[in-house]
Amino acid sequence: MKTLTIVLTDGPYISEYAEIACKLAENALERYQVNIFLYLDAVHIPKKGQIPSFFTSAGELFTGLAKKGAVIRACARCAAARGYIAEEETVNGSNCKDYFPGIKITSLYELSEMLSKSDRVISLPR
Amino acid sequence: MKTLTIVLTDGPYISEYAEIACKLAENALERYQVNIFLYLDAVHIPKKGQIPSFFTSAGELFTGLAKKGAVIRACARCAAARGYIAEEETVNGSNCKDYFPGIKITSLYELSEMLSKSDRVISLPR
Amino acid sequence: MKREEYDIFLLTKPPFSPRSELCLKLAARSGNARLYLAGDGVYYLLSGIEELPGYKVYACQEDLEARAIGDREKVTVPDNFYAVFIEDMMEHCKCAYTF
Amino acid sequence: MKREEYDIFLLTKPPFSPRSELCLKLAARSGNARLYLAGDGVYYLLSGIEELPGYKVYACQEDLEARAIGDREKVTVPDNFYAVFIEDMMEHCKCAYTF
Amino acid sequence: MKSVFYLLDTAPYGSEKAFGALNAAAVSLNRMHVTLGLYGDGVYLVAAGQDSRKLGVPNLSDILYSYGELRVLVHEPSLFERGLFGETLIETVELVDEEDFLEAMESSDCVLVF
Amino acid sequence: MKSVFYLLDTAPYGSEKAFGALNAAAVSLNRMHVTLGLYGDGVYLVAAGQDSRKLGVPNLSDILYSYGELRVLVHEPSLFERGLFGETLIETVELVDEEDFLEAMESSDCVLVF
Repeated sequence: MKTLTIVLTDGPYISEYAEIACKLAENALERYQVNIFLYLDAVHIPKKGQIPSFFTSAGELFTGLAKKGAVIRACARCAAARGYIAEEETVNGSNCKDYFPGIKITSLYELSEMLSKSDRVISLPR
Repeated sequence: MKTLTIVLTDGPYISEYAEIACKLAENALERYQVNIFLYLDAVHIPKKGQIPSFFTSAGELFTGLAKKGAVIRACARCAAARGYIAEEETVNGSNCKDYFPGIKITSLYELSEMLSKSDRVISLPR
Repeated sequence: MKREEYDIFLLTKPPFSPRSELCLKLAARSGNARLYLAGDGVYYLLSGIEELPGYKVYACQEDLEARAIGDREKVTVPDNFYAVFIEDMMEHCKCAYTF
Repeated sequence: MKREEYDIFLLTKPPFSPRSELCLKLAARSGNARLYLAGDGVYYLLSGIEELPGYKVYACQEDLEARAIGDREKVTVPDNFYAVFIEDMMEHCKCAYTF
Repeated sequence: MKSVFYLLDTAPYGSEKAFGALNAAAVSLNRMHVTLGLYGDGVYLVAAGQDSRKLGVPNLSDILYSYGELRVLVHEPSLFERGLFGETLIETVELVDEEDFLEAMESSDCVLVF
Repeated sequence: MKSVFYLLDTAPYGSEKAFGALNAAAVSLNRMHVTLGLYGDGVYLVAAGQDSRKLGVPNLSDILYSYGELRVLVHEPSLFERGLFGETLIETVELVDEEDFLEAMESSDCVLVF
């Protein structure tokens, strides 16, 4: 199976890249392996408790993608700086109690692993 | 006493505006009333638990400003969208359990009140 | 698997940004390019971008509607923009770039 | 309190951005402007910006050092950039703009 | 401050800034004299007939219409450059040349950039 | 993917993007052929003698030096435009014209934009 990796650097709502990534991933998941690496501000995307009055919850969208098989990882350095701390234990596919299920904090080395194993890569920076 | 209002729209680390705002506010607080309104992504600034390996914690900086008298408020709509929920009770000067002390979530109307009572206004968008 | 000899470009930035200009430079060099416009990239349609030999342009319907950009000639608006793009990227194109 | 007749501009964007160009347009119209360069705004010193009659330029020392921009003539680098800026903005200038 | 000029130079929908600027301008209306200045990519906001239902985000032209008392200035050169001149535009806005645009900024007590 | 091209077109220090691109490029070095391409405002990264201690942020030129094996291409026209040509530059970088810059992007298996 071919693999697509999507790299995001923006947080939710401020730009539409979380939503565009989601549409790309939804379509790709029907036939391909999809990886999403959350870098820089994108580590805010999986935060629990989002109640956007006028938008779709980015956290809900991404946990939905994880449920459908997308591998979603957040950069540990970026996450820790922004207050999302990786714990030893993984519960519901996540090692961060502030994150939605299925989304894990990992080292940046995981990005290079994802890239090296991918057939296509998409980056969506602001 | 004259009043300075600073409006921020970026989250911490991704841009240097949180730090620049802090330097401006530090200097202004010696003689003036300082208001800071956190709008859009800037509502991430007061999040507890930030552990930046290579930068100064923006949350610590801003709670320090609040301690010195700065009035710091975050937009309720932007905050809720990003998972920061205002509670009824105010503890340690904050009505959000995820926020550092001294920083409150309020309605956007507070921005217009701040502006109308200010002698000078600075906006620092990316 | 045989790949057709074209490159695809997903552009989500409006005109006048250095990044979109870089994207268009690469597309012009490709000789056989498919430009996929989504998000603010669809504003390029107001600047008169159009399909030419060796240069196909696709635009995303929901982004056109949100931004009030009416139907344009010489541009393809697929029913499911993202499905078409993914298929094209994963199966058919030579190189893929996103800006 | 008497205010001197000059305007101040805090610019934190690098050259070539539409926003910094708008800032410089306003400064040029002012006739008596003080341009405070901080953050990426200090990159303007590489573009040869300098003080002229009715146009003073201040730059932030720590931003110059980080970005490896050496001493420039015809530009003022105060010991405490932000203190000078705040005093100027709150007490002396006519209008204040930040870009 | 008795008057505020909100400067928007970012395209709508691609970022939250247009929505943010509109909301901020709207809440200031009862207290201050408010101008929303559209410059650069901000001018895309005035295209008439926006329909954002399929994107699932607020319709920004509806917001503009619902605050008819908001003064909206559009920087004409930016509009020209972007090929918007032949398009149908929202009627409640004022097209102004660069001189008038800059003058409106200068005559406001403060400028907030988005 | 055997090769990756990191494109940085944002100025250092003003945003975290330069730091992010450098770190991402560095961790890819052992697995892939990595090129960091500096374009537009990204070229400011190559000024020699950066000292970020007073800003309290990482020194980005030190990071560049400590990954000597990283191939860094600098888009010469961007450098010229920004008045950096007379300045002392970090020696480990390669100045290339637009043709070579675009060709390096085309010959990489993927391009990641920052």
